[in-house]
Amino acid sequence: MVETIGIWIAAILTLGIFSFLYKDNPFYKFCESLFVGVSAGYWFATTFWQVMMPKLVDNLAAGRWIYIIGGIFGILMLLRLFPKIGWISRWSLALVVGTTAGLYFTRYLVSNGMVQTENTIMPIFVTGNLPQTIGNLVIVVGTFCGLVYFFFSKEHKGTFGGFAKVGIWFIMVSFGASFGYTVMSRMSLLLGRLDYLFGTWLGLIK
Amino acid sequence: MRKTLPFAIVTGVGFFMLVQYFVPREEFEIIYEWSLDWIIVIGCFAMLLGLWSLTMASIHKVQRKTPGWGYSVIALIGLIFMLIVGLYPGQASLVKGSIFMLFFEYIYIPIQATMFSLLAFYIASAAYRAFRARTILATILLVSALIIMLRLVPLGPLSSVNQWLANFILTVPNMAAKRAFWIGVGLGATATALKIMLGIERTYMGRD
Amino acid sequence: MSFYEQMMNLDRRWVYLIIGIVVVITAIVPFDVPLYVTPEVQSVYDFVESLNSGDILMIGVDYAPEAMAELHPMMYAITRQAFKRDVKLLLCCLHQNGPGMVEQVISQVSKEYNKVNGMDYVYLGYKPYPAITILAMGQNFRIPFPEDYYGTPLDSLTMMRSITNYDNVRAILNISAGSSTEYWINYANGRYNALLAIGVTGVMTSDYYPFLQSRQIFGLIGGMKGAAEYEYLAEKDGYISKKKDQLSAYKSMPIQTTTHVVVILFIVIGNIGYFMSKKKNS
Amino acid sequence: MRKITISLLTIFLLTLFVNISFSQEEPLPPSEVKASDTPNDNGHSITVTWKLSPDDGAGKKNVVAYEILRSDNPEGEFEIRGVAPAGESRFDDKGAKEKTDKNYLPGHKNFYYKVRAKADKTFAESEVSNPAFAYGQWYHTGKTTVLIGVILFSAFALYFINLARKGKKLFVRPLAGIEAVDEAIGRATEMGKPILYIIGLGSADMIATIASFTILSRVAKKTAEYQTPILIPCYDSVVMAVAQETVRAAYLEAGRPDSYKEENIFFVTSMQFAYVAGVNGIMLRERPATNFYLGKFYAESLILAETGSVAGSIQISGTDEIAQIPFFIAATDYTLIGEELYAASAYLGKEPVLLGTLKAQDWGKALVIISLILGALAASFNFQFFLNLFRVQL
Repeated sequence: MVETIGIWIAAILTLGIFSFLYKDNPFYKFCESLFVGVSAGYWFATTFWQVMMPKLVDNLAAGRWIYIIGGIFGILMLLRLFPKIGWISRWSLALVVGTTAGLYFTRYLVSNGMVQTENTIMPIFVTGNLPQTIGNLVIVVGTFCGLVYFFFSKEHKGTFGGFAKVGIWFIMVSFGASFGYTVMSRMSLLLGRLDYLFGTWLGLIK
Repeated sequence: MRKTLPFAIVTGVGFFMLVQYFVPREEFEIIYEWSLDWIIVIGCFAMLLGLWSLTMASIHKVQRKTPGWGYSVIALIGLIFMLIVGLYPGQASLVKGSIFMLFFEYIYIPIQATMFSLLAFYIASAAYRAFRARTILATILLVSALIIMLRLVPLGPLSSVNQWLANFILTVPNMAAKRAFWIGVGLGATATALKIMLGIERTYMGRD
Repeated sequence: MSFYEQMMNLDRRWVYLIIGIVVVITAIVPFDVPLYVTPEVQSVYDFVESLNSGDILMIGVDYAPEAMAELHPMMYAITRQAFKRDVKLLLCCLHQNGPGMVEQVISQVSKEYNKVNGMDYVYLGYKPYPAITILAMGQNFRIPFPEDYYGTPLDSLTMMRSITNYDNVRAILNISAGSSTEYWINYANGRYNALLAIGVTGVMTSDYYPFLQSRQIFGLIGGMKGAAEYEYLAEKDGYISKKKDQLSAYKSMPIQTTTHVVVILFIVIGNIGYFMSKKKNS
Repeated sequence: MRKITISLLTIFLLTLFVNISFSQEEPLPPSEVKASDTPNDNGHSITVTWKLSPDDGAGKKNVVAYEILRSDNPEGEFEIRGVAPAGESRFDDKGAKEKTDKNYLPGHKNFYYKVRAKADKTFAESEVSNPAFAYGQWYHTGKTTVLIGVILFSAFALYFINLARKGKKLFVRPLAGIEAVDEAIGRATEMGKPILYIIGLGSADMIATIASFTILSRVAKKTAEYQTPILIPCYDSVVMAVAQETVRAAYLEAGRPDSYKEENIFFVTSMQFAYVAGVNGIMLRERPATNFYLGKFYAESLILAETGSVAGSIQISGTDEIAQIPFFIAATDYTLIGEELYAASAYLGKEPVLLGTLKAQDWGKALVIISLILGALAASFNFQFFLNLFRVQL
């Protein structure tokens, strides 16, 4: 019983969202508002139980008092609601931004800078394997030109500009490939929804 | 207090985090773990700010009777209802079959999945309107996308040619471009982190 | 306004409508699509074929219900193929919303083949922080997972007695919709030299092709098409069957094909309109 | 006589049988078991090494695995700490650092190890190892390459910042997306419509989000000058708080603190597609003249950009999420690609110090290019030493 009602509601809401494709309308607006409200409530309640409780309450209950620091900074954050002392909340923001800036300094340098450089270092000449040699050569040249494209302090003119141009060509090829592949994923999503409407709801297809 | 302290905090914890990367010692590791947890806790408290903002915005709309205020009432009802059935029963609310989870399953999930599936239509429309060979760059993007998409279309004897071409695109130029992109992003992110730690970039944190 | 200009400025709702109609029609009147099996899918399939009874295959399942449409078919086909060949499975999940779903799959498929938990397969469960977890498993599965998903200590599971770390599994398959794949490649393969193949969503596929070239992965199943190729191979060898409705990705290939044709036609028509109207104006 | 023969035969057969069943003798034990602190760690792990049992390897008496045993007393009881497969001669006995953990391994306390070579049913134990204790290190020797990278990069940055402060003009090449910002704000002012600024789905600690704040600050300053309202629907509450601070400061700087309206920077929800639904609504009902999408974006990028284009807005986008850039390119008017997003704040602010770091980034890239070329040559001629320079330990 609950399931049948649930499926009907779900199906009707699905149609409501699809109606947006035609144009904005009261039905869509209803679904949208309901969606925003329900999702915010869901997000708050689940984060409360799954993050707030284990990270703060359980730790404090277990006598790990150091976690009170997180709690204090959290409460400082809430002082934003009082305009007079709202500036105190910046301490909490500073803690968040500072910590992650320090973390990301090395994280990006290593995972994006050094590891990628290491991976790109490959032998150009592979004896007895012409396709591989050509492939590797193109990769090294392409990476080189791609990097040149991202130079900001040098005008893209002359030979340098030529490299930059080839670089952005490579980048565009890659974007095209991403786009081409994504079409498939997105069509799968639509199939899933139609399956729900015609299968689960109406029982027309199995 | 207002101006200096926040930047002292940013620089202080920033450098600590940088240094701890190189120091394997236990003390550093423990403080590192704590700070990550503190940040999560701060985020949890900040949720209240979000909730407050959403609620007040909706109430304002209702009070002022701005056009479409009725929809704000619906959002508010949805929000308050979910909070009650999600918080009042305790953690039991997260168990499958509870009212909270039923709402999640039959209201949230279907709308979510349908919003997501709109992309199938939008991707087609974007392809139609935007994929025009206006410039060399647009042409390259378009041709490369076409070659990849043609993989899904039976082309008879041409299939293997297209497969070869698609494979070449994916493994050679695609790889070179992504490497360059990622290295660029890595350096840009490192520079941004450094600017923040040095207090050069401080626009994100008020000035009064 | 000329015909071409009108064509150029076609209301996008026509585009939506055409896509919708094409999808519905193909769903009602399905047809068979010839499938070209790509070498990167074939090599994953052949690898599982080459395993002997008793060998251990690890599957890292890192996706949530949102990616089910694309990744579930791979997961089902591979587990069925493995169980039918008496290959043992070691599973773990590094996606927050995935663990329950993985449990559903494995308990269903194990029933089909009368496989016993702890003897023929072990499901380690979920851990956050994929990078750390993958690194730790390279040392010993017991560090991140002292117990399995059901709360049994690993040491009391028969299958786990001979298993310490990646050295004891023949290969790892990572079926994923998220960034954890990068860690599997960089750590499980990069640090611990584990043999690795991946199955990812269509969106991610082009990002991971480069790793084939650098031989960091030995196979790649990309999106619905890759899953369909795998199902096609598995069906040919009798691991799954059409009658039992076990070919969900393959079944959707006609729609994928027609929609792709339509999108390609849109691009072509759009460009014809663009060039014709430009010609006229100049 | 016959009886004796039978019994002798029985004994003979029995011994034969026993011999057969025990033909799998104990393997020889591993030798030279040494224990020492595991380097580069937090001080709760001891590394054990040994010389393989002579019976380890193909065709010999089948050592299948080694068990590593530990005790705090050489004569005391040893407990199994782990298993290493045959052929392996090293094991890290890694413990937890929390006292409450079952697997706790105290630092600065002596432990003794034994290694057991296991055959199918039997095993042989080695001698007891030397005592060893675990302690934490102050420097991770495997990360020297990273340290050099950090120092080099910071040095470049500081040098160019200094140069810029001294008044040296630094050139930056034009970026179309950036040049469109002014025009886009101007258009909104002319039309008397608001500007919609979307920071994306990233949390406040992501670099793309932070880059977006810095751009927001410049954009907000201009909107303050032009008196054009700016709407910022947020996905994350911390992001909302930071955005409020940023915009307030920008209005103050522009000398228009009274025009700042906090309610224009508001929270929608923290669930991806619900957020998109909400923002779609705003786009169609408020009809902003200009939409900015700058920050971290995922699958929603195209939904937002298409809806914005239906609403007829000028759209400027930028993200470092590579999979979404194609959609932004297709559906928005200008797109900042990857690193361009991070660079944008320097472009808009034109502050010398920020331009200095841009220059440092370029030098970083130059360094990468040089390494690439040298590395490719080194790899072609098999100079392993050079390749190892880039290897980073974790």
